[in-house]
Amino acid sequence: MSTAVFKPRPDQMGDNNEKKTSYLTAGFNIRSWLLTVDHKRIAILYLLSLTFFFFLGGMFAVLIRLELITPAGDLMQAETYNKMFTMHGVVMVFFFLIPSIPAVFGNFLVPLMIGAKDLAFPRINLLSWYLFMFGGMLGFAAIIFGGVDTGWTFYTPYSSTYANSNVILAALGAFFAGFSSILTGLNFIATIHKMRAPGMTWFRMPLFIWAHYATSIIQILGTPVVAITIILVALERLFHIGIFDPKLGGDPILFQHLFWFYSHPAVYIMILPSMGVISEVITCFSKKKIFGYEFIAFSSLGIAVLGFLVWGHHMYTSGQSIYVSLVFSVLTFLVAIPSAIKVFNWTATLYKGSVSYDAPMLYAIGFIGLFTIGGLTGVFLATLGVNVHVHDTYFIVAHFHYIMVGGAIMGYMAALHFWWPKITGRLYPEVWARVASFVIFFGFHLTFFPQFIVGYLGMPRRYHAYPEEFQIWNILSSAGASILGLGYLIPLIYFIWSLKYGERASANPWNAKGLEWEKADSPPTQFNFDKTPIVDQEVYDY
Amino acid sequence: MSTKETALQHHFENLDQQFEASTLGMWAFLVQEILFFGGLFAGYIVYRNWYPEAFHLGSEHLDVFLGTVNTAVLICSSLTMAMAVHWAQKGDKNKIITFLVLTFILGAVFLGIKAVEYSHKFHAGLLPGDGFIWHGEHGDQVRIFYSFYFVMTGMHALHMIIGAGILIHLIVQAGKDRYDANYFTPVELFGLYWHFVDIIWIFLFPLLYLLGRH
Amino acid sequence: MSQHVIPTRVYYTIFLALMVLTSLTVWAAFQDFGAFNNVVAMGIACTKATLVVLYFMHVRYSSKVTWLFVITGIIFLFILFTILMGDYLTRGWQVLPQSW
Amino acid sequence: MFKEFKFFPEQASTLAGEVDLLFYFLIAVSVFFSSLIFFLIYVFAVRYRRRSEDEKPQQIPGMLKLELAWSIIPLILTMIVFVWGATIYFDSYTPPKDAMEVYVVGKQWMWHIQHPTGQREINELHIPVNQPVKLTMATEDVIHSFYVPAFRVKKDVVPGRYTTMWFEATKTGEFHLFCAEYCGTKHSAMIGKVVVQEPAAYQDWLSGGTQNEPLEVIGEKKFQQFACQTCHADKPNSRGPSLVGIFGESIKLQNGQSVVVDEEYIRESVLEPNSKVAAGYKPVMPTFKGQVSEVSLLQITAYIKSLAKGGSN
Ligand code: HEA
Ligand code: HEA
Ligand code: CUA
Ligand SMILES: [Cu+2]
Repeated sequence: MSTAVFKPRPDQMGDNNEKKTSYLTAGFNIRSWLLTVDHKRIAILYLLSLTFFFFLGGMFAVLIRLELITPAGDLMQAETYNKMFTMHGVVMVFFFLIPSIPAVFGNFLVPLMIGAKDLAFPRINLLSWYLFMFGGMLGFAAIIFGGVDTGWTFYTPYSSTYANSNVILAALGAFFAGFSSILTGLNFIATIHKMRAPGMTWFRMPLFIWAHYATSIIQILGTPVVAITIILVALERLFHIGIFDPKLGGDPILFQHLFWFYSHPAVYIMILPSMGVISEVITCFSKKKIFGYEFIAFSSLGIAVLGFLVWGHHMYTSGQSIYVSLVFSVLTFLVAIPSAIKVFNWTATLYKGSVSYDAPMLYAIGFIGLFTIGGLTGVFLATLGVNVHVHDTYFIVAHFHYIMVGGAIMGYMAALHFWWPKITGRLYPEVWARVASFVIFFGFHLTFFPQFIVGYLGMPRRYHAYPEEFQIWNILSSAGASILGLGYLIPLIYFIWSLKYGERASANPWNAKGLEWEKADSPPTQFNFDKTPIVDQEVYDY
Repeated sequence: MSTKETALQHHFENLDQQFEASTLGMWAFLVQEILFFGGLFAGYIVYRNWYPEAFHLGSEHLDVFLGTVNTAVLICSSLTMAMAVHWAQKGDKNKIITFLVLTFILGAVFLGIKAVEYSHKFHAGLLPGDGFIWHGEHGDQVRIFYSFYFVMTGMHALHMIIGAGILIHLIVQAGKDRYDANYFTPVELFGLYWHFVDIIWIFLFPLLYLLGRH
Repeated sequence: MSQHVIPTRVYYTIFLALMVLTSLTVWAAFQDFGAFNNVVAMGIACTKATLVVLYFMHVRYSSKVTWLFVITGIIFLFILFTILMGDYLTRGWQVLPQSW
Repeated sequence: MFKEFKFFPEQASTLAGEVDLLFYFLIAVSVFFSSLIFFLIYVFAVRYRRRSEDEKPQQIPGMLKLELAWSIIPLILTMIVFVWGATIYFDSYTPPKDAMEVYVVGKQWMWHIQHPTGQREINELHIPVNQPVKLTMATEDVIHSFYVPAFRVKKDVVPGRYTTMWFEATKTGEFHLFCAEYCGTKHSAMIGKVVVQEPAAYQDWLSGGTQNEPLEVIGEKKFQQFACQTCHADKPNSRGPSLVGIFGESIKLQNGQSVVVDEEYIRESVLEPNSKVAAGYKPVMPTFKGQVSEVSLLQITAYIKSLAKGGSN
């Protein structure tokens, strides 16, 4: 790579060469946002859309929890309830969590962290946001026109033959969101390979970048399979082509294979970026080099690769061959090891550090705790004998909420708080942020811990009404959910507040290491750096 | 300004970096495509293994002659595309255009033949769906064969149609002198895409047309 | 741009090879090699695909990263095929009750 | 209400204890690792809290031995769990020879259960205690899943084929039966109970029902109703093979391969008659797809099974 000094072309320079324009002030009309190819502005577009989808999904969660306070199905019809959890799952997974960190923070930070002026394909980046929005609109239309009731897993033949809700719309929504995700991954891969600043060797890259690299691999290798599967389901519904229809000789279990071939790796799309965030936050707030850099970096790749070999652990009771179940089980245990490595290394990083408790750090520590619990219960599920009992019960629901809400969203919150000053140039009120993190942490446990118990007791998931003996745990859970919901509202308020009233942030408010802090302004200028940075330091050189 | 300068996008250091990044991006896209078609191939393998007889029966009703001709046409178009890239590397504008146009024509011929085949199948009632007609055994299973036939070749044809659209764009751009020996990235990338589509057909042809012959 | 320019002669050779292989596969389809019918057909198809990838798509002259990408794609495809078929081929082996 | 503050479900089958034991082991492992991690984080966070802004902590890049230790120890533990879990799983898939057979058909949104003696019940399953029971299950529509938490067993019921499961109840009483796979609007109403009785009480129940014709007899009627016997007559030169004594045997097929005649094969032969034709016969049998329900199919199967035990028609 050459070390040429970057000279903006005349037409790209701000009107005033002395006073540098930040990316936020580079243009104010709608067009400068909707047609922007600046990765940072696209990140903001994503941030806004994802926030909307998160609260939409959360609204469905609130309705679910309200219904489940009493054992009888009294608040809504069974059909409505089924639509609630389906749309909750679909919105949260496809329209919030899968894009979440990559599309917002990955977009914003990947170029900044490796010293590039933008992602490799800025226009494709914008296209991916439009695809996402188009998918989101289709999904939203599916909701408006009466909803879907297949569960987020779209199992055939229910989805392909029996359901009479808006399956096709929702499925197409997921399809387009999927393509957006593929394009994001593709962009990251090309960028990370080819656009690192001089001196930014692979092993000087922040772990956030490694995590995104691994995530991109999954996005590229996994998403297309589910995309074609979704098309087949749509065709099955429209024309009865027979591929998933047992009445015509099709095999419904084939759908499950193809679905999980993507959707298991997809859970790592959700968690790996969070793990990348945690590595950044932990090092910064303990002022330490990360413990075992290579191990964390390679464990990301390990998770990405091994993650493709274990999809059948969702199908132990489905009637697949018990011998493949065996293989899937052993491989699932293997994929737990790289996660274990990460958890231990983060813990070790704190040792002899200089640990402070700013809000991002609180979320990061929360992440480690909750991810550990969620992950360890994942190990329960991977165990053949135990899985048979807990499969499709609330034990599963608890497991994945611990990882997705407790893990992935904690990571998302940590990222929001950590990079908020960089993104907006403003500081948020620290006290409120700490309070919110405790409310969320407490509400979270109250919501989801009881679900482990009620799940092992045998309460099946996707139940609109349930036997009375399970009620006590459900009441606790619903109580927790209301605290949790409140907890998410607090940050929404103070973040918006800070945009206008927050203190102005310096370029590096946390004294963190990394190009985005040390070489770029808060908020960064339109082209990130005045001149291409040259990296001569090791990573996390605290 | 020369092509070289206008072609360099602001966020790259130089044309080499831009070219390498674009090619890599294209390869990543093709890997994605492999798995996209891979899902279909996986399903195909499963059912072929389950219902070998029905798949043979279904395959016998495809037209090997047209299939073979189409394979040849597609390979020719791959050659012309490779030549287009070759002349782009050398910066010969007229030859680029000639070979791109040839590629386009061959692609169109392929799609034309495909359309003829489709209409035969359509009139014979072999379009999977409620109107599917099969006089013989294993009707439902043969329907699954035809579902794969139509979805796989349909997805392939869709890729060809998109490719044809891009070809037109490339021809126009080449006409405007946008490509020279220093900058021909779009031609190169499109070449990769076109060859990939060819490879898919290389597999579809024996899997769909030839399996019931002996 | 720095890129290996392949002489047209190579392209014509590959083209010829592809055409020959196409005729071969059509011919082979009408012969009966018993259990090897599929092996022959797929073998020829893979050869053809490899030629296209190596020469028409220049992978033979490309960087290691390109190789890595191509191979990764293929490996993951085979992961999908193998494990999937692993299910279908061993489903019949269910430990069946011998109660009769 | 406090009576309901239960943490663990009742153990009512031979399997339940085994599953719970492994579950406790997993809890122990998890509690150990999570406490370890929480404890360390707590200690480090407190002991090394930032005291001044310009502190310069000592940098530690990593340590190979530690990395190996915390990769290998969990690996070993998980492999133990794997083998343990796999053993239980395989046991739960191998029904004992003397298992009593019951047929289950799921459909939106009820469980239809048939006993070999001909009793039928909806959403209830009566079984005797201390007796292994094997279920052969089919569904008329979508995927369902037969789940009895107190027995720790669950198995999906998949359209287009049979699935089987077995258990042995160790306690009398009534236990929840749930449909665990989402199957549409009334998924949560597709519930019922398993009634485990003392053998004597069970016999009483058996003789109390209204319909007391054994399953094979009903099956025989269906066999005649669909006119199966016109071809499958047990005499030479019939158009179809005789079905007497073939169940459980291996027979030769037209294409030279051979298959064991089991439930699945019978099912396939009725619905897709010409995919596996017995050697020496022509593929002339019409399909009964769409005409015969899963319930009748199981009855016919029971009849054919009974022919294996020396019965004849
Ligand atoms: C972000 C999402 C995410 C992540 C990261 C994971 C991670 C894991 N998951 Fe989870 N999972 C889901 C989301 C996720 N899961 C969802 C959404 C479902 C349900 C889908 C549906 O049906 O709707 C599901 C379902 C699910 C099942 C199927 C259950 C069923 O339906 O029957 C299984 C079974 O094996 C499983 C296992 C695991 C395992 C082993 C991991 C591992 O990767 C976890 C590894 C982490 C650790 C192990 C913790 C840290 C390690 C230590 C502290 C060291 C000590 C470790 C040991 C001793 C092992 N998950
Ligand atoms: C990223 C993924 C994600 C996230 C973040 C969540 C978040 C939550 N989920 Fe969700 N969930 C899934 C993914 C997710 N879930 C999936 C995939 C399923 C399976 C679906 C299926 O079976 O198909 C599922 C299913 C599921 C169920 C099981 C339904 C069933 O099987 O019948 C339940 C039940 O409690 C539940 C609850 C919750 C709760 C309480 C939250 C909370 O964390 C939500 C908190 C957020 C808010 C509450 C919104 C913000 C606040 C307000 C709008 C303010 C107003 C509200 C109040 C003051 C109360 N979820
Ligand atoms: Cu039947 Cu759920
Ligand atoms: Cu999984």
